[in-house]
Amino acid sequence: MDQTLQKALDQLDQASAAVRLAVQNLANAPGGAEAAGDAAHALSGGAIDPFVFRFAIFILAIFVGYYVVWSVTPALHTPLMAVTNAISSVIVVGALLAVGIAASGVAAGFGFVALMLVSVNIFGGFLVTQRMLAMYKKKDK
Amino acid sequence: MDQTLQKALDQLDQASAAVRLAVQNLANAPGGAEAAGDAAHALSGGAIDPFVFRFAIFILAIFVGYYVVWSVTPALHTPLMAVTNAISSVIVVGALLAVGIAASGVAAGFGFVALMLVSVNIFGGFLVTQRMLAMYKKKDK
Amino acid sequence: MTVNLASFLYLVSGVLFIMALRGLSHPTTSRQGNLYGMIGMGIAIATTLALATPSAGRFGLIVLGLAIGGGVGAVTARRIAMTSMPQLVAAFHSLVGLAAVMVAAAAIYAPESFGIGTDGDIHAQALVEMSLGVAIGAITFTGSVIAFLKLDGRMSGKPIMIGGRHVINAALGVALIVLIVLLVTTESKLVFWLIVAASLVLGVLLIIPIGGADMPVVVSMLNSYSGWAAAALGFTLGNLALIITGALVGSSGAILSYIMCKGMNRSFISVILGGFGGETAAAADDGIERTVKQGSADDAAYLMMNAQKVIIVPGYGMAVAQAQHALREMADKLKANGVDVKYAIHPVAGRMPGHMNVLLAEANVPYDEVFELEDINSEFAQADVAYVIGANDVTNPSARDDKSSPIYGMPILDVDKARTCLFVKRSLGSGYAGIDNTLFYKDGTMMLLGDAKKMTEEIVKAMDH
Amino acid sequence: MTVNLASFLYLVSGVLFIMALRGLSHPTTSRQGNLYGMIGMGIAIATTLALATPSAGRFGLIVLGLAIGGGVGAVTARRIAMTSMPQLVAAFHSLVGLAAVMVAAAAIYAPESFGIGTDGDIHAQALVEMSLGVAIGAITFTGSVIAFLKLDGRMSGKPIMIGGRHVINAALGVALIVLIVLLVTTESKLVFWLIVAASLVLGVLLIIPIGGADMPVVVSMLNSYSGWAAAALGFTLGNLALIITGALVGSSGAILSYIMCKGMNRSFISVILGGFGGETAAAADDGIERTVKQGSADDAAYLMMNAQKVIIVPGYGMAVAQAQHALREMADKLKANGVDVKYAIHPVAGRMPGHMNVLLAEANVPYDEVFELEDINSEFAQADVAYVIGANDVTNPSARDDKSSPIYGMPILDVDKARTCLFVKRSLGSGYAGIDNTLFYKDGTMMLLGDAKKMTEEIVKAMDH
Ligand SMILES: NC(=O)c1ccc[n+]([C@@H]2O[C@H](COP(=O)([O-])OP(=O)(O)OC[C@H]3O[C@@H](n4cnc5c(N)ncnc54)[C@H](OP(=O)(O)O)[C@@H]3O)[C@@H](O)[C@H]2O)c1
Ligand SMILES: NC(=O)c1ccc[n+]([C@@H]2O[C@H](COP(=O)([O-])OP(=O)(O)OC[C@H]3O[C@@H](n4cnc5c(N)ncnc54)[C@H](OP(=O)(O)O)[C@@H]3O)[C@@H](O)[C@H]2O)c1
Repeated sequence: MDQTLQKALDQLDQASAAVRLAVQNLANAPGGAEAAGDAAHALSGGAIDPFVFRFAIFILAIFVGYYVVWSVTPALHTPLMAVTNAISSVIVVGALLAVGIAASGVAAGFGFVALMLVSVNIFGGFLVTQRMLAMYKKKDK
Repeated sequence: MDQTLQKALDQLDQASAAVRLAVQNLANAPGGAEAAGDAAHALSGGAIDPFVFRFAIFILAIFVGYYVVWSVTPALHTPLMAVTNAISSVIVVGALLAVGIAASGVAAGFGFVALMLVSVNIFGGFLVTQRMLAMYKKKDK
Repeated sequence: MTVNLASFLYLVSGVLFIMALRGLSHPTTSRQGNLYGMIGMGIAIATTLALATPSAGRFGLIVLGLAIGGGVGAVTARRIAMTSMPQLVAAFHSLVGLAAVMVAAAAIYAPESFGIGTDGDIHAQALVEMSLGVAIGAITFTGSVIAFLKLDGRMSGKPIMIGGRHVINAALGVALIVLIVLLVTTESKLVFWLIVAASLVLGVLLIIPIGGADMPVVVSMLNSYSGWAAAALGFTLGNLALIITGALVGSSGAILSYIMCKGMNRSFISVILGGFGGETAAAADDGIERTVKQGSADDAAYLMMNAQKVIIVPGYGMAVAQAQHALREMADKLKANGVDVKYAIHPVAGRMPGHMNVLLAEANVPYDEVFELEDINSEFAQADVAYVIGANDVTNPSARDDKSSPIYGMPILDVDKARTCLFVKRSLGSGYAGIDNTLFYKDGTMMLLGDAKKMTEEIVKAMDH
Repeated sequence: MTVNLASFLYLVSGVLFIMALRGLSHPTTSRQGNLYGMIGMGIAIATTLALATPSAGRFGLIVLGLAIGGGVGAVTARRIAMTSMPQLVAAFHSLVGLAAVMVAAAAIYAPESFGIGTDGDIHAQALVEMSLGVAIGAITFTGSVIAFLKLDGRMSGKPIMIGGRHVINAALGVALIVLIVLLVTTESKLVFWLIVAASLVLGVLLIIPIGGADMPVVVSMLNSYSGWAAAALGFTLGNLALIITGALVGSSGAILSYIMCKGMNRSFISVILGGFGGETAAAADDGIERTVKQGSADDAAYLMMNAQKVIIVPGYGMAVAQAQHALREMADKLKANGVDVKYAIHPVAGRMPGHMNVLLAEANVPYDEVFELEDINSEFAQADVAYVIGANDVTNPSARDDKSSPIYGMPILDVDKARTCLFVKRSLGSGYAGIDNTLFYKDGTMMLLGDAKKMTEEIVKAMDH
């Protein structure tokens, strides 16, 4: 009986290990498991790699960028350069993350440098654009 | 001992049920579990609901649509109506799915009707556009 | 095929659809654009088949469906007269609307196959998206059917005004919202069909009070709706091609509606509220004696053959009379005689945007002789003859000069600036807007009363003498 | 904050950035556009903080970093002269490039915090995206530093041609690819820094052979690069705001580069290959006797005060001399005297796109008196005087008439069509392209040799007599 019990407990261990593995697989690689499986469920997108979505967003944003920039009036091309520079400092989200929660001190340090650099851009870029744009006036008299 | 074994087996049952539940939760509601958890991992997007991505794609596509349609020359507004009609029949993917793999016969029937209707559009729309566009000619003599 | 590859291919087909519309920015690239559209559709279909891997029987069914529908579509596309484009587009929209309803029904009857849950346990989000899609689809369906009937003349163009229709519509709208909430909580198929029914009725009620002549705006608006319906179902099916295309089509229809309303100087709301353009008013009888100078085909031929510059202004009457081929012949004669001939197109000439352009193109008029309002309006002052054929409202000077006119503010073609203005129409009656045209009574105007095609043919004959 | 809400907010900030650029389509909406940009940035920052919930200490560090950087940025923005915009933009780009490198370094040193795997087990895809981001970022950094030094005159504008540089660049490119593959397989931090080092060197080598005058194209190209770097890191971090913004900035830079190259009628490749515009050629000495009519400030004042229409054509020399305020005063005097005054701006006048517009705006010239080439070029024929101030290449008729000229095909302002053409510059030397301007020797031309600001001030004084 003891042996039976022992065997049962062993199996329990094995089983739970297997289940844990399965859970991990499921959590880490959603999509991998179903790939060969239910195409219909797949169609609903539950299993699609987020990269595909990001790529779609990237491609569409390029189209938007193309059109929106062509519609900028040539008289404002200099402010355009300044403002695109300012908005490209949205890389600040990476810097904030590094400073805010990076486990490693080195990483936080890099983040801090990035944060300082990019803050120059954020404030400098938008303010200098504002200064420029404030100068464009219509004939009023 | 028998009781102990029984108890162990019962627990095994319970445990596996719990694990199964956990697996299901994980599979069905990715994101829910982590919400309060590791924000950093979340930032990497592994846990983001695909709806958010789709919504982003939708919004960007509206911007693209806005610009791309405004850039259509007024002389081609009638073909534009025909071609947008033709491409809106991409709803055919839903019809194909219904006919192709719907478990229920009723659903497959609905799908078949949809497929027929939308095929009229696909062929009719693109061909009539082609017919129209073939007529637009430059001065050659 | 993995789902990731499939999603990527759906994105490719979405991008190809964007390229298709992009191609329409110029006639030379437009044919290639249409080709992109076809390729995109082919990729979407092939991808779905590769993903779903249907059984042989089901595959046969698919081929059958595609063949029947495709055959009907191809034959229709080949046979349809260019002048019937407005009603064809309306008819096609109705198909997309009905197909959207059917796809949603299939999804609710076999939710597992669409990956939106199991029978009796469908995801709430999918249900909301689906019911939006199905409601918009059903409205598109019946709305387009009514628009088709009115445009095709199978139903009177008169606005049909039901008493208290605003109240009924509002009530139906509220009912729809309640039903959608019910559907999400109960998942009852009955509720689903009630949503369909309410939307079908709403579609009819929304469109019947609108006059036949306003149908183009309605068609374009319904085009926009069919896009939003497709996008909603795209969310349910998680399909990128549907989401992107839905947004494209939605924007496109909305922009065209806007362009038409602006070209007519009316608000979209006033169009939708309906009751305009049903009856054709007779020439206003304000007691003032007015004389009209009438001319013959010979007069017209003489005037134009001796002119240096003639600008042709086509309108709805040219479409009705199918006069574009005769017109082209006349222009050829004039050009052979050294006369400078151009065509001027008003943004809302005819009954749909670009209507005149497509007819002129059909008659082989090169598109670089055809000009838009802003590009040619200043040239009328240098023209000897403006040959107005079946156009009326788009030349009416009261839009420019008379603040009390209902079309005041609408941009017009300045044909009155030309030395002589020849007006080809059947009577002194008004056009779509039902407003008398003071130009008929002006000194420089000569009326050529008669059918546009017959009159033009007679002029061509007279030119040979 | 849930990750879904956060992603949604990042999307909102991306859309706000789109609206920011959209606002620039017209001066009246541009200020609002800039505001949208600021709000978008604020949302991105607030969202990240709400998501990351840093400890108090770390939060203090963040505030410190923002304050230091923000302070420097704000002061710079307030102090900088409008004429230094090109170098300011270059300097700012270098910061974004370096920041991208730093963020990537942080990610590789603390991968768990960024959710891209664990130390020693980083997802391969993330590594590829990251190394692309870091390489482009590093190239942007050193490239922009060189561009800044050349534009600011701290380094000679002369192209520095290193023998075999094409071979070296190609070798570095290959090395980069090998290193990226190595990084993915080994995840060694040393390899990461080697990628950084190679890219930094490549950035320098790519830009030093390009002449100072070509720097604007380079700055715009680097702007584009910084966008692609941001987008690449956006993929790693899974951040929608970064992906959308990166694509916007990438397109923007590429389009501006294209516009500049087209305005100069040169190919982008020829700009990048470098070696142009380093030396300023002296007036060509082809043996033909050429006479120049020189005038004084009094002559110019007399001519313009008696003119009906004067068109002012500013160029790079106006920026150098800071003559815009004096110019505006002169125009005021003329207008007070009933003269019709307009400004004509060539697309590549000055040293960056829109350069002249921003300087004229600084001097309070209303933007509706400032016209682009296509809109005003036909008016020179009706103008009595074209007042060309510090412009040269953009008026050179050989671009129009002389097929052998290196700038043949570049669109020019037809100042030679005006009755009299006044040329304000310091010598008969050439402009940026180093080509002699035959206009100086034409009959209708009067040279006003001297500094643009001084000469204009003297003319203003002379007008008072
Ligand atoms: N294009 C669009 O997208 C669109 C959309 C919505 C509304 N609309 C409206 O449609 C109108 C278009 O203006 P329009 O100038 O083209 O047309 P219109 O003002 O409607 O005038 C058409 C004229 O053609 C004449 N006509 C009809 N059949 C004819 C035939 N067989 N032979 C000769 N003449 C014939 C009619 O006069 P007789 O009866 O005397 O012959 C009528 O006055 C505008 O009011 C516009 O707002 C256009
Ligand atoms: N805008 C852009 O985006 C861009 C980008 C890249 C390249 N470029 C190039 O830059 C050139 C721009 O043409 P441009 O006509 O504006 O300029 P330009 O051809 O370079 O001529 C500027 C002239 O200003 C004169 N000048 C310099 N300092 C002066 C002062 N203090 N007072 C009076 N005159 C002064 C110079 O003549 P003196 O030495 O005799 O005084 C010079 O000939 C084009 O060749 C274009 O291709 C422009």
